[in-house]
Amino acid sequence: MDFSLTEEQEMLRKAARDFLATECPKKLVREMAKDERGYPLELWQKLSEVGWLGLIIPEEYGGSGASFFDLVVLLEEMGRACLPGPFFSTVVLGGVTILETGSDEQKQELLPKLAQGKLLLTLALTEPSARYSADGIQTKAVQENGSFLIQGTKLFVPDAHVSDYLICAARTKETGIPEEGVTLFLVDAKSPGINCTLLETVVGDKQCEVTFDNVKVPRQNILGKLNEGWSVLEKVLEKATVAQCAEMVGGAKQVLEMTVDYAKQRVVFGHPIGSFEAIQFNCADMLIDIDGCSFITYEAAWRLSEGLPATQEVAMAKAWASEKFRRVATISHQIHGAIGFCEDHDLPLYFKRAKTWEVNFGDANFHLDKIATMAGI
Amino acid sequence: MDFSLTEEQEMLRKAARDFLATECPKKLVREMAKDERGYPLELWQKLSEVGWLGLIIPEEYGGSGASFFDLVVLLEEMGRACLPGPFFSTVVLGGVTILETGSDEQKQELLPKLAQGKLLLTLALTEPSARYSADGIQTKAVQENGSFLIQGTKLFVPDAHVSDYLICAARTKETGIPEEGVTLFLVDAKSPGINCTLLETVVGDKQCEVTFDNVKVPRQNILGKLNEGWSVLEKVLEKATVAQCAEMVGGAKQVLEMTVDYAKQRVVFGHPIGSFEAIQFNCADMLIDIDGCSFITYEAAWRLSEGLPATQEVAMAKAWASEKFRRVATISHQIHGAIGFCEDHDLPLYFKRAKTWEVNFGDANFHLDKIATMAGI
Amino acid sequence: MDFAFTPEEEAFRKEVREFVDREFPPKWREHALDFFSNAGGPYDEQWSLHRAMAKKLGAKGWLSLAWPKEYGGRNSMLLQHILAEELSYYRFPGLDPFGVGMLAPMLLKSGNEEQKKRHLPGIAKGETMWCEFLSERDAGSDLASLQTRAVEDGDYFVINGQKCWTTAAHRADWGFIIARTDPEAVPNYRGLSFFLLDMKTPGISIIPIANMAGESEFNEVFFDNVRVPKENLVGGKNRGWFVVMGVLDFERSCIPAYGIARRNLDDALEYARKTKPIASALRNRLAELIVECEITRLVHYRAIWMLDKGLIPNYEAAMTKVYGLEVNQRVTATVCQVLGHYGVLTEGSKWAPLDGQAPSRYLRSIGNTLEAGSSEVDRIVIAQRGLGLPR
Amino acid sequence: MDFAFTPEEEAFRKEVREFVDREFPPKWREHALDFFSNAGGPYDEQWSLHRAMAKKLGAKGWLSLAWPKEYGGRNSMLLQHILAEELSYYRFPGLDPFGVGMLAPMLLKSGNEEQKKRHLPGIAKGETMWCEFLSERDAGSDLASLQTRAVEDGDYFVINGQKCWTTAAHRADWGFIIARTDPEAVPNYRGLSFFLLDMKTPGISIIPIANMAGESEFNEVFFDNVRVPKENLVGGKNRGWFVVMGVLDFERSCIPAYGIARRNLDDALEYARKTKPIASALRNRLAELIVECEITRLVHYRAIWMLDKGLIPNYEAAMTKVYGLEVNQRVTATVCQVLGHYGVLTEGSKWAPLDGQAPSRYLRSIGNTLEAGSSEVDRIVIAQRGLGLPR
Repeated sequence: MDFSLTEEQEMLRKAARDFLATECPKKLVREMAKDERGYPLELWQKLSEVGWLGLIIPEEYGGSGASFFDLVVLLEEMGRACLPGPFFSTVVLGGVTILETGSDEQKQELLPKLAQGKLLLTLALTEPSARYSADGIQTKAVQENGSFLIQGTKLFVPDAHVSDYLICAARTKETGIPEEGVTLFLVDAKSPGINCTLLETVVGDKQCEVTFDNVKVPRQNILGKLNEGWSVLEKVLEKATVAQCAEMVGGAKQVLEMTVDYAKQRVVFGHPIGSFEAIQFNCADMLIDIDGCSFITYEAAWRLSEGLPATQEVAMAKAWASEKFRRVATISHQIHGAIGFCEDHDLPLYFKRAKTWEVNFGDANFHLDKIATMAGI
Repeated sequence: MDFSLTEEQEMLRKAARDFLATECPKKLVREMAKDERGYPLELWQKLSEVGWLGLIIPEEYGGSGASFFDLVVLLEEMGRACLPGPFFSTVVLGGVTILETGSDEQKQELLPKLAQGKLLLTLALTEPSARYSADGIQTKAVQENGSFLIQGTKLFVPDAHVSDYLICAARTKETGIPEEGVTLFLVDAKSPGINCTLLETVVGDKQCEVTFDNVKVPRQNILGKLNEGWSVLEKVLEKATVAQCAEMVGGAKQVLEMTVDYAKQRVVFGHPIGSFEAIQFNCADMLIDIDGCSFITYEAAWRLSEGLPATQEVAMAKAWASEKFRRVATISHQIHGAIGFCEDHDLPLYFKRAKTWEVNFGDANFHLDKIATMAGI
Repeated sequence: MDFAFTPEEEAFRKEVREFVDREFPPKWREHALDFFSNAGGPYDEQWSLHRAMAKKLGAKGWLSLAWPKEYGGRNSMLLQHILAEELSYYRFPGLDPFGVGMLAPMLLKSGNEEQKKRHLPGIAKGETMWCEFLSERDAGSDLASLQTRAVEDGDYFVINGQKCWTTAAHRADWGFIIARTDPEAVPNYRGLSFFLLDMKTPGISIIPIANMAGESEFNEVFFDNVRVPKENLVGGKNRGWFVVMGVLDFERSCIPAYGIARRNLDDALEYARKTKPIASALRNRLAELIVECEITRLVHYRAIWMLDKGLIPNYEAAMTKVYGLEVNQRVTATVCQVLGHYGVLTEGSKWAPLDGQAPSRYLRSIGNTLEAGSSEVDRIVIAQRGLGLPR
Repeated sequence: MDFAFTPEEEAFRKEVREFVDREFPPKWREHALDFFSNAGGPYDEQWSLHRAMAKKLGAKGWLSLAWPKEYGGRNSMLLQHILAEELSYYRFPGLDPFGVGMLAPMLLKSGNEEQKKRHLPGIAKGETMWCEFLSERDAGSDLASLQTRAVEDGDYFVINGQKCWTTAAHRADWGFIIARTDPEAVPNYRGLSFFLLDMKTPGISIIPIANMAGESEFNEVFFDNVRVPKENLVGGKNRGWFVVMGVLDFERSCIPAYGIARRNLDDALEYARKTKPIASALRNRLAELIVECEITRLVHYRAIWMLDKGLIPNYEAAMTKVYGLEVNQRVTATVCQVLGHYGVLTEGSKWAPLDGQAPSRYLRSIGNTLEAGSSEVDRIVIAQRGLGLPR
């Protein structure tokens, strides 16, 4: 067992923290919540230049060939910084899917552009049922003259408004078994029949409603095999879920640091509030929550990185991070008092993300249910 | 609205507290946990003399004609004192059932004796399935020559080992609807075919396994109407559940008082621990829990006393008392430290009762499920 | 004990409901209204509506229900509470928590006759809106350490300093302020005085502070040689602490947590009924919250009943606030969880259920246990005054 | 990071499991054995078994795995932890927490060569059982305020006073004791000394104290002119506090909470599988506890890994204890809830599932967060040493 990062990972962490401190101040985060695009183009270019868009892309496709665990280290810092923009959708949802299932030709075409910051991607998965199980996919794709016509509504699709391609999960066959008959299509976002609307959200992240009205997709834009998309999605969702947990861990760590700093400096009744027993107990509980979330997230990430089965660990990580980041942010508000309740304080940025990230890729109840089923109860 | 007890109820409460302080010291409670009968005969006689066995029995049947709410006031004190013995089974489970459904002849025969301390009763309801819903009743009674033959096993029957009669709920008809076809029989505990075994329990209360092997019961020993026993049981269970809550409220109040006394007097690092913020927060939470349990219990008891529908309030009271008495006792242990962990301290008596009473008449999950169903979700 | 209302009380509740049903403008029914945020909502119209409804409530005589009969009241905390419970449940505006809830009882207890005659009618009629200047940036829970100064100068006191977190300062007609008149006093709370302040007085500047739910209720307020006539000193010089503390138990009983929380819960229950089956853990949680709301209701009526009996609820009042508002926090969090992914959608989104209000109610509820005395203070009141634990 | 064990470590774990499987007397398998209560169980046989198994563990060289090689160890906290985890999971006796877990590291750090030579072999071989005399009735969390005196007298120290909550004092061969040698010392912890004490020394009287689970592990122990030779003073006069504190972080890492809690949880899961469907809220709860056990495991290996790297886990060690034992409390409570009515039935009842042990494990777990430094102390360590909050 080894609980330390490698030297390279420590360097990546430090580089990310420094970069984001400069390039992603909270002022930017707040501005971007109201900005229609949601991120500055220059920042995207810089993310490409430092090599992070292509971090996990093999060198043969123009990336750095780093591990999934390395990406988790980076994402933790992005969560700390509340980085706005389509990094998650492009690199995790798009990049991982193409890495998992794209043909060599597709990889050759797409991945170098992705690493260079010239291609934005996202995954159009959830629908109005807002479910992450296979039966949530009701969007249909029917074959016609060698192409497919996609019909349906996708909801809560991140960053679709700026994506060049949407990876759309659609049902190509009805067998009565939800896991069968799902196919992944690489859909040009400018195809006729696609309509994309930004949703108003509490974080100001860019989630979209995307309607597909007989959108024509050529057969060669299938990712992986016809009707066999669900097993790919399962793998992608496992990585995406852990990636989300990494952001949550980063956010929670930042919240605790802010809280401890504040508790040391805020004086009430002649003493810093951090010397009060109840505040100390609160902070200790926050650290317990955070260490727990970190390790279970790292364990899941390590297993995925090593190619080991990780279904249970992934469910554990998300069940825990969903509850605990919210709890940490809530306790922090109670310690910060009125000052943290102001819109221009940093804390609300995290509190709101805790809420949003809690539901992405399934909330605690969804994952606890999985864990219980795996335990045979 | 009126949140005060009547003058008579205040007197009853005080009389009960004084009586129990003298007659039911904790030494006795501990002895009786190991005693096979489980209570001293003299104490039973005294309970009759002060009029509490007949408290809710109408004057025409030799009782005091007090209200169910008055009984709840008394039971709260008994819970405080951890009174051992068959008061609950005789007065609540037995007495209430006969009051609800007995014929005038049955009342004339049984109730005066009950009030005089000459008749012990209990309710043989639960079976190995340990359920409080109608489908838990699988014990059968078949008619034969004007009598009934009862066959089955009852489990967790309180005080059956000393009872003169067992009120046994048995299935007399199968209609496919569990609520139909249940009949209540007044069974002489000395009938051939009855076998009673004491169970080993954590509290040392006297719960029994009672097997009925073709036990013959004359037809006139039916309480209420043939096949219509379940609706009576529902009423009895509502009162029994609230009566149980009253004991729990009393226990919890006593625990909090012990805790506060200890926290004022125990000095650590030069200060009484009760002056530490974290202990104050703990104690405040205990009081919040206890006031909540009290009021919801009183509201349910008041509704039952007034003859108003109380199904939801009863479920609320038991859901809350089950969780909160346990929580109060657990926090109290943490405040008391090692001294409260000793077997001869009073606190474990309450901690163990919190566990036992939690499951009697349905635990929190059982009642929360009821509440959710009533809310239409 | 008796958990029933009298026929008169039931009739009053019915009258309030009919009033609400009649007066509530349809376009606002499902909108952003909230018992707490009338001053801070995103729409000016909301404040206008608040003022208009206050006058209607005043015309019914409902803003002075708790007052003694000689001041036009009905001497009934219970009726005032029933009113507040119903209005908060229906998210109906018009009840000024600062005038009706805080200042009126202070004046009734500590004001002189002239002050009562001058200021009570405006509150009773719903014509004058108030704000309160207690907290400062560095004096919240430790209120007695406040730094704003008031210095005597002829017939005036001259106020200099700054207050913070003042709800509705930008909207209110009058404010009440506690300031330091004796900086040497030991203990420090013996050097504070309490003043009534016309918000049109020169020298007051107001900077709005938006809260995390995006509402601008709060303000930071700066006092630059603000001259307050001596007739506006309440309770005597250096007696301000006692003016405030004398009604604290009363004030703590004034937040109708049950109405607020139960309405939010009912929203979630209604949604859950439509979309069931919901996750079993959430079903369990909602059932728990039904119990918690009922306990909130009962704990509150206990304190109200005490007040009407002439008893002083101290820990009982603190409990209504800390428990009720923590329950509401749990409710608003659970509402969002029941909505799942939809629980992050805000006003304006066509996909947003409950008019997109669930997230902002959740965010707003975080403030409930910070303002008007934090939960920590309430718990200490319960422990020390309710249980007698040592300071 | 790397969450895998090496093949050698896996092989060692397998060896331990095979040993347990081979050595565990069948009649004890489902019985009252517990990692915590070997000294306090209701049966004398249990202690005999504990001693017998200690010798077998000693013969395998498993009681000194964490020690330096020159003292016959393998210098591996990880192996010791794997051993403890497995033994606690299988409720296998023989690992003396006082000798192996506490005294050995103290001697290795603060003892002189003679003391090491004399006392370590008995521990390593599983022949000498120890008990610890730290707490007194009025000195628990505030250990430094202890009152037991030790006065120099020629070649001896003479001990007078009383200790409390001493686990296994009635069974142990030797004890270690901290006593006051300088009553004038300021601060008070600078006047304490640490001694090794042969339990056969005249003047020791022992009164058993049963705990609420009915077990008699604890004792109150009285010292009446107990003479301890000076060679048994460890670390020097008035340096006793540092002997104890120097290994606190190590000791906090020694309680194998994961093994204990996970086994209890597995009991409940197995029962639930047989009796499903269980209440949905309990199903959810069990899933949460599966996560909590896994976190307990990970948090613990982090501290162990630090120790093997030569780092000092301070808050990390406290976290293993407070979190792991609180998890076990939640587990034991949930086990009882899963059993429902059957959860109140104790040993001897034919209807009792899990051999009637569920209630006593639940009762016993209450002590976990009180003994060996309470949860409150652990949380303060985490806050002050882990997060740097002020004292």
